Amino acid sequence: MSGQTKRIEVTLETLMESVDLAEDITLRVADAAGFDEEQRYRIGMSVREGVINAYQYGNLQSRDRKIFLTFELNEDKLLIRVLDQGAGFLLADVPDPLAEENLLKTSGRGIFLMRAFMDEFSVARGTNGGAEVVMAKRCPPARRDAPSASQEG
Amino acid sequence: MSGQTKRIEVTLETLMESVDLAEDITLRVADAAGFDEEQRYRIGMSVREGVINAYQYGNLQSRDRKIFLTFELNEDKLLIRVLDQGAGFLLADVPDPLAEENLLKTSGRGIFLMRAFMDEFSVARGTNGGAEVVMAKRCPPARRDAPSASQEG
Amino acid sequence: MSFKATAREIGSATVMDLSGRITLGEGSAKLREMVRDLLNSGHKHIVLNLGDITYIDSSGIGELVSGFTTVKGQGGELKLLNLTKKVHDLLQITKLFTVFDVHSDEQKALSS
Amino acid sequence: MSFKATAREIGSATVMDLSGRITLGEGSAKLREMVRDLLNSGHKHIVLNLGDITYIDSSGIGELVSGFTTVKGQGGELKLLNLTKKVHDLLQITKLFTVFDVHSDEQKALSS
Ligand SMILES: Nc1ncnc2c1ncn2[C@@H]1O[C@H](COP(=O)(O)OP(=O)(O)O)[C@@H](O)[C@H]1O
Ligand SMILES: Nc1ncnc2c1ncn2[C@@H]1O[C@H](COP(=O)(O)OP(=O)(O)O)[C@@H](O)[C@H]1O
Repeated sequence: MSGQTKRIEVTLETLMESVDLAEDITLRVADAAGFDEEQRYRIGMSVREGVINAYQYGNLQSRDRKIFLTFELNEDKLLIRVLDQGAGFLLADVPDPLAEENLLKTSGRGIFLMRAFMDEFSVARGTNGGAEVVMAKRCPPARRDAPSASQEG
Repeated sequence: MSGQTKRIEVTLETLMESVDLAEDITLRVADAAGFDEEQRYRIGMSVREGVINAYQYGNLQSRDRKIFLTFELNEDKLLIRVLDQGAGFLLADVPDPLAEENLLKTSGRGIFLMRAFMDEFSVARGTNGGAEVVMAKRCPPARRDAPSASQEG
Repeated sequence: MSFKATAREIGSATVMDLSGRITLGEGSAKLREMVRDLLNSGHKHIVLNLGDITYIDSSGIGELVSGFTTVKGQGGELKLLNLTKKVHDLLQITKLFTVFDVHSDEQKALSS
Repeated sequence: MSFKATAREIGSATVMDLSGRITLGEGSAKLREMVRDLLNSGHKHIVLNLGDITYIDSSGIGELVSGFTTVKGQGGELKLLNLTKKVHDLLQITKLFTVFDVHSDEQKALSS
């Protein structure tokens, strides 16, 4: 691995099968970056959840919108962006799935899992207006303890 | 599979490791497209050879140039483009590796293999001036016989 | 590995041996149908053996919650058996571990 | 699976059991060094056992040709043993099958 940042960009269509494809490409990239199986699983799941949201909520399953997945790897971390062409959203509007009244909800755990599984997580507004989920995993993996569910970001 | 064309775009850096990554992503895409192991191998090898050339000859191993890999899948075929940011080249200038005087050369078989392993093969000039290798495999695979080394395209 | 389910009737209970992935577009929808079919045919005591489930995403978690509350709402019970470490961790961090009726011994799951 | 090589001396010949991939950036460079080292240490009768080689790209083919001509140029011989179907097909379409000295029986490769 050189000191420079390595960058891979993938443009996917708004299709259900893009979810699995994005996850598999992520696992491949995370493997090459030296993450162990447990970390690869968490990174892959986070991208999966991000792409599902881009597919469902951002791009509203519309085929003429794209999902942009970007990997940036440097010595410190693997940074991943999932950008869609939707209206964007605010993290503050997302209910806490751990709240007593939400525990038995059948959805609402995607963002929570990304936060728990990644070291950095935030949502920005993409240059095109869509939601851009930005998440990072420290590299080489430093955190081997149980996933924390802290709500920073 | 719907009747529409599915499109995946991958932008890779001019790095040796992009070669394996491109091949692995191709194998994944070809698998989802329903190609059997033998066809996946041929498609993967062809992309490998195309990306090696983009890395070596097109982008001259320069990190500030990119390699653009595009997949287009429809009911008829999987179309793959490998575009670099080099000076381009003419197929007519490429020596025939099967010619007696070239048989013991230690290089010059990449394009030959792409032609042998894919159903369509051509080289265009990309919009940015670089070489764009365009190749396609019929889908579902119709040709199960031994690879032919015909020089069409 | 795709989602698979096979049923075993043990006394008044149905043990569903599940394998593969419970994810959006794969196992989630099948799991929902499965639970619905069981309820429609009068099977209200359901044990989901997750020992061979390799992966669950947020959609899969949602489907387990949905199955749990639906079965309960019809006066039955849905229990989870043999969680792998990955699934255990998922239920732990989502605080669902104590919501579900989780077992690691089939006999005890059936008799509890 | 990455490239690996182990040597066996049999009489005046060296059998190299190769496994993995012979590709640009992986096995190709190692194969070149290996052949060079063998020649430098006076081993001119080389049998490359390709039975466990899973994959060869154009760079790997070039490296086999290079090894073949280099060894021959120094009065030795380089033989290929146990081609898989994939490698066999590659040498066939590139018209190298009849250029190389190819064997499917180690005894015969050693005694020929
Ligand atoms: N890319 C996105 N674009 C717009 N809204 C989004 C996006 N991602 C998430 N959201 C909003 O955040 C909510 C929570 O998402 P999430 O935690 O993944 O749970 P779920 O997808 O199960 O609803 C969604 O219901 C949606 O309202
Ligand atoms: N992307 C490219 N840009 C410029 N020249 C190229 C490109 N791809 C191939 N070539 C030219 O075509 C020749 C033959 O390529 P190839 O058949 O792949 O064999 P090899 O890579 O072993 O030389 C190269 O030596 C190079 O001159």
